[in-house]
Amino acid sequence: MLIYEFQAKALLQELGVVIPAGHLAETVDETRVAAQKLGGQVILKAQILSGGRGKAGGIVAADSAEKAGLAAARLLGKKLITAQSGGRGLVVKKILVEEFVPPGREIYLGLVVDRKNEKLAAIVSQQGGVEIEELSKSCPQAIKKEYFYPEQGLLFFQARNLAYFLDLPEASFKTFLDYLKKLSEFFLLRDMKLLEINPLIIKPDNLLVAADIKMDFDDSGLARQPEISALEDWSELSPEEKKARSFKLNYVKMEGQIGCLVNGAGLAMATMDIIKLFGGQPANFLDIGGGVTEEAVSQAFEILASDRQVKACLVNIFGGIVRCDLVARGLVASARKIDLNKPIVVRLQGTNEAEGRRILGEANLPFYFINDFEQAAQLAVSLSQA
Amino acid sequence: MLIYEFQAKALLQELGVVIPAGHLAETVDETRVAAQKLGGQVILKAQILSGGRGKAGGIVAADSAEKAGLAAARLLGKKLITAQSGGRGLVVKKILVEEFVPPGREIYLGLVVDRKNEKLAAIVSQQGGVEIEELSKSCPQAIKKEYFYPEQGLLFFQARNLAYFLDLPEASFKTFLDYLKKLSEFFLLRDMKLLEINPLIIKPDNLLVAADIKMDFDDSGLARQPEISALEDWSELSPEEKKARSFKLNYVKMEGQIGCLVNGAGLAMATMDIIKLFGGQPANFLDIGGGVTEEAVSQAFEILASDRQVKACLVNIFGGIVRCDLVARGLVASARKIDLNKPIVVRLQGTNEAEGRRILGEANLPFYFINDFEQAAQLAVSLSQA
Amino acid sequence: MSILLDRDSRILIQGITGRQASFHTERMMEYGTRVVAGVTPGKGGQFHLGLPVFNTVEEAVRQKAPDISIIFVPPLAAADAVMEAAAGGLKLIVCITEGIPNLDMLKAKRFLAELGSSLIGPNTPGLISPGQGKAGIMPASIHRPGPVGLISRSGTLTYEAVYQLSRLGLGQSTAIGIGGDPIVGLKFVELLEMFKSDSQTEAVLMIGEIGGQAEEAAAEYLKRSGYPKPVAAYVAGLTAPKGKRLGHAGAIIEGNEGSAQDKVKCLAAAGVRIIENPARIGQTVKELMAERQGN
Amino acid sequence: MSILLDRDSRILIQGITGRQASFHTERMMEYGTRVVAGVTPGKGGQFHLGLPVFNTVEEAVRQKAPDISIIFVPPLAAADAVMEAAAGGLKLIVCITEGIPNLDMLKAKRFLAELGSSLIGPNTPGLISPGQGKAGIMPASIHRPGPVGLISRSGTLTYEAVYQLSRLGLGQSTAIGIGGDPIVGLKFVELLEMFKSDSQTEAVLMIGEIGGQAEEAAAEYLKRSGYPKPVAAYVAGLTAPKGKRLGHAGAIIEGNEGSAQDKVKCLAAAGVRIIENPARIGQTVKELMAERQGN
Repeated sequence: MLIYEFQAKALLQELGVVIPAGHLAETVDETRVAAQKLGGQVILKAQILSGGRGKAGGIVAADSAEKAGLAAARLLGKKLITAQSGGRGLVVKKILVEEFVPPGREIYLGLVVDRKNEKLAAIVSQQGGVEIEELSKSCPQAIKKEYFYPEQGLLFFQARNLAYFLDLPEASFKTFLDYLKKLSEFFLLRDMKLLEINPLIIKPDNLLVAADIKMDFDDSGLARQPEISALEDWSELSPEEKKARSFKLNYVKMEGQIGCLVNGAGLAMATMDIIKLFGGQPANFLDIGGGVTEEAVSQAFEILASDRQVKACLVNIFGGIVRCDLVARGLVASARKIDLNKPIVVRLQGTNEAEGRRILGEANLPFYFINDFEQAAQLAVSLSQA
Repeated sequence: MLIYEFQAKALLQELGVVIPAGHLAETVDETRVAAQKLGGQVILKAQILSGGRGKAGGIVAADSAEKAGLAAARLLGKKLITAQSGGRGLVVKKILVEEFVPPGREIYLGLVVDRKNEKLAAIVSQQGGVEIEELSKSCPQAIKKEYFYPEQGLLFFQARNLAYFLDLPEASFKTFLDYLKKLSEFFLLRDMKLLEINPLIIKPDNLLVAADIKMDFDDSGLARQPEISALEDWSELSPEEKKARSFKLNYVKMEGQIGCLVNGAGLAMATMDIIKLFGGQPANFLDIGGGVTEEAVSQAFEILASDRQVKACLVNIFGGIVRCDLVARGLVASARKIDLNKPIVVRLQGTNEAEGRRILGEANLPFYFINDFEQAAQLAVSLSQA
Repeated sequence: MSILLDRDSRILIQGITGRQASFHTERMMEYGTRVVAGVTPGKGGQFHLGLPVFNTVEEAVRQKAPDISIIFVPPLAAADAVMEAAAGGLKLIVCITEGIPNLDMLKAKRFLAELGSSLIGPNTPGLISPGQGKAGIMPASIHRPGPVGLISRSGTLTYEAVYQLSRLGLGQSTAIGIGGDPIVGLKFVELLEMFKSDSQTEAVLMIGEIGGQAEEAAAEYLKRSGYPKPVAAYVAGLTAPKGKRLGHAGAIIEGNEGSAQDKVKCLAAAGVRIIENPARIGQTVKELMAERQGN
Repeated sequence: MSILLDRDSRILIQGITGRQASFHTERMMEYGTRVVAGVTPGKGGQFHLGLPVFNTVEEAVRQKAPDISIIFVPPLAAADAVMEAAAGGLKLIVCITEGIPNLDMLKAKRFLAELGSSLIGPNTPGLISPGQGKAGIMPASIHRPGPVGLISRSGTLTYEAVYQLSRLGLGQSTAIGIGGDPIVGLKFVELLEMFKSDSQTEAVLMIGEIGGQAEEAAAEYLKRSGYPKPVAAYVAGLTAPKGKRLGHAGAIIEGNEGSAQDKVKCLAAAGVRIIENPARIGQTVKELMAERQGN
């Protein structure tokens, strides 16, 4: 789970990491007042749950409270489309108004769960403010990593190795080690997946300021992290996403015309892939999961059917734990509630498939039953292009 | 470093472990008042830094404040000689006055650094109040151990294994797991060597009460444990031990007639052994260590020379880091200060041995120079028996 | 033969008294699998589904000597259960549970490595050696004994693949779900190595998906080892967007790592037959095996 | 030959700029030992005793490729220094420092085990292969090259033993102090195993002391392995009282464990020649070797 920059900065500040002075603003007026308090010269940072804001115009400088207000007026309510936000973009509702930090050396500091090594990695680079993954390809020698065990934590010599690699001024050395220690402990304590300070600015007075921060928490750890769970902002979710979340459906919106309803993540991906293979475009990823209820199936189907981009639906169920008859009942319940004017291709395999088909058949709705995976996909594609 | 029972109980109480109600008393009056507050029926426990108090008469029951006062009068100032206290005994200066805990099931709970497995061990037994080492020989099946890594801590299933082994009543089960968790965390946090609750009493209402507690801390960890270091009671040390401690000398008083001054722990033990081999008795273990100063040698020698049991001294130095001339100078300085009327056998080998002998030779004091280890020991023995 | 599991395997179920565990334990027993005991702390001494229940793995091991443990324990207690199984001496542990925190799994894996225990999962349907035994939650009916070893990161997609294989008369030696989480136990490399020396297995089918580097590692291993048996692979998620988690916690393309395109490229370069159409998994494996026999 | 250390060994000194480290580094170099670099954080780039100083072991390894590191770092930082050496790829680490907390050493040992690095110490004088090199703080002058392998838990008592051996014309192949702490690295068993296959070593002398179970483990190993070379042992502390720490943190008889009497009994039962008189260590080894050659 990603959290907002302003939330992450508040957490860091509690740890004793220096952050730029700043205030959160949700209106033009609040922005102006905040800028005034900060002396006029400020940076406005759109608060959205996605990286790549800068390039998308989400970060704006202003040299007076007046101009800050004008910039806020342009920013608030704007849809930002970043490299990571997906096509639909994210609406700016909050702005972090921060003091202007004069340029200085910028470094990168990251902590991450490293899947490949099955350890944690602390990563630094002398080049801050750039994308670390691109840097790791273009200039691997500019990056240093130290791997450590979660039960042991980052070792002191490892922190020192990183600090020497960065060739820090002596006056910043101890602070950097202190930051690393606190951040790595916080990372472990809070079940994080990723913590990035990028850039960490070395000010001319050698103060280390965390100018931008990204924090991502392990979703599986949230159950024991109530303080972190409480930071989740449901208002960022679309109504469909909210509905999906509340019914424990794995739903990701995409850009195509074919709504997919599948059980199992792998089969759901494969269903998307086969649609693409036959020239169609999936409108979503949707895995109804193993413990799904009739009600949840029904809600899932409503999400698809009410998507105006969707021209046809493909239901692909391989019954195992999930029973085909349960899915069928959910579909029928939903189709009766909404005005179903889209063709639905249904493939049911496995547990109780016959019963499922019987239920759907009796419902007198625009279902196409296809037993073969490939034919089902082909039909869905051609229906979506009709 | 051992701490007193009353100190250990205060630490446990902070952790949330239930201990018997009690007060510390240093006089008869304080004992009486404490007993009064506790309802009259109390246990008086002599506070000395040694186990085996019970057998030595250091634990007394009283059924009224009056009788508690009388018992305290007998106990305070008394020398207790326990199996572990060494011959000279430990003087009772403080009494822990505790409420009487009615008899119930008693269990043993211990945490220890296990040298052999190079892990930590959590140990329990259904038989509390007995010596665990004796039990481990006589009845090993009555004991269960779980080994764990310090960086990982006692695992939950391990705590459960121990709890099931004890066959605890259901109402005590969770409390026991909670105690184990807190105690093992405290053990790790505070650089402990040994933590024993023996017995841990299961009261009829299923409350778990830590009736007696032993805590031993790793001396090497004290430098980072100021709260624990502050618990050390120097008043328990004899004047000689205090002097030795302040000069960083490793000194242990024993019962014989030959004072030993040696550099290095192994050589010091070997020196004691050879004395015994030739029919003598060492009066002490004394390792002056590698970083010793002239002043410290002088103080060390004074400790030996002023011991009235000592009939002869044996100085055995194998110069390596320690220079023989430095030791010689220390000996001479000390011999000039005190009235030296005991024969001193001196063996100097290694770094600057000639210079050392020259210095001692010029001092005109009762030194016998013997180069051979065996002959030196034999002479010391015969001089001590003269 | 088969790998990891055969008709002599003695199965322990941790968390046996739970609803899901009970259901699937019954299915396993119906299939003829030798389930010998269960563990649920606090229910020791009871019987459940006719099986003795113990408070601890230690006790279950002492009394029933199981050699595989299957874990149906809630997410926040599951890593501890995995370690308990390893400490109890179990050499193969199958963790069905989904949603275990990453850090818990990292600790558990280090613990297991030192004890020499192997883990399948977590977040896996488990494994099955058709006709011999089933240690998992997959629908048994679609499986047939046969020559194809199957290693998959997915659940229902594996059932789809098995269904396609069985319909074409191609049975499976052992089919293993390695789990959909970022941190899992045995992965493609270790299992390919086992299939290599399994006489029943004539070809291996890999079902990969986006996220992580397990397919890349497999490709490197296959190349390096001059793998002697034909291998086919389908990798799900060619259409997956970057940075979005698709169902599985492990199915996410992070940064420049883990795209299906990269995985397919690596596998193809290692001589693996790539399956592009997930509806033709069985067909492709059949063709591949026929070609090799033709040589 | 010798074990662990020979004339080609390249030595790194961690904490080189300290007073003790400087003194002993000079002595090692005088002895002809190849000290190649030092590490002191914050002093990287300087030269000390003519040697380059680095901020990190990593950097020292990259530039000077040492294979043994000797650690003279204060107690609370020493375990970290040991782990730094292991992470840097050093396969033998000699930790001179006394007073390292037990828990630090337990963590470091697990870390080293996983990296395959060996540790001598802590709280050790180090080791010497007379005539070849010295990685420690013992007085070199008393040593002679020769056939006796020496393993000791003590410092000055080892010097005494070496002195007695050398005076009788018995040189040493390698003499190793394993350290006086409760938790140390290589112990009798591992080093006996190395001496077993060392052609220069004709007999082994063990110097034990009270505390712990290292001598008991050695006895068991010697018995089990049918050790081919004669072994003599002196165990200090026959007169030691229970529960009192005698100098070394590890020299304490705890409960029923660790008495010199027990150790001597075990060793004797394993065929080890027991030396009762510490003034006759050299003499006894000489007699033992003569007897064996007589056979």
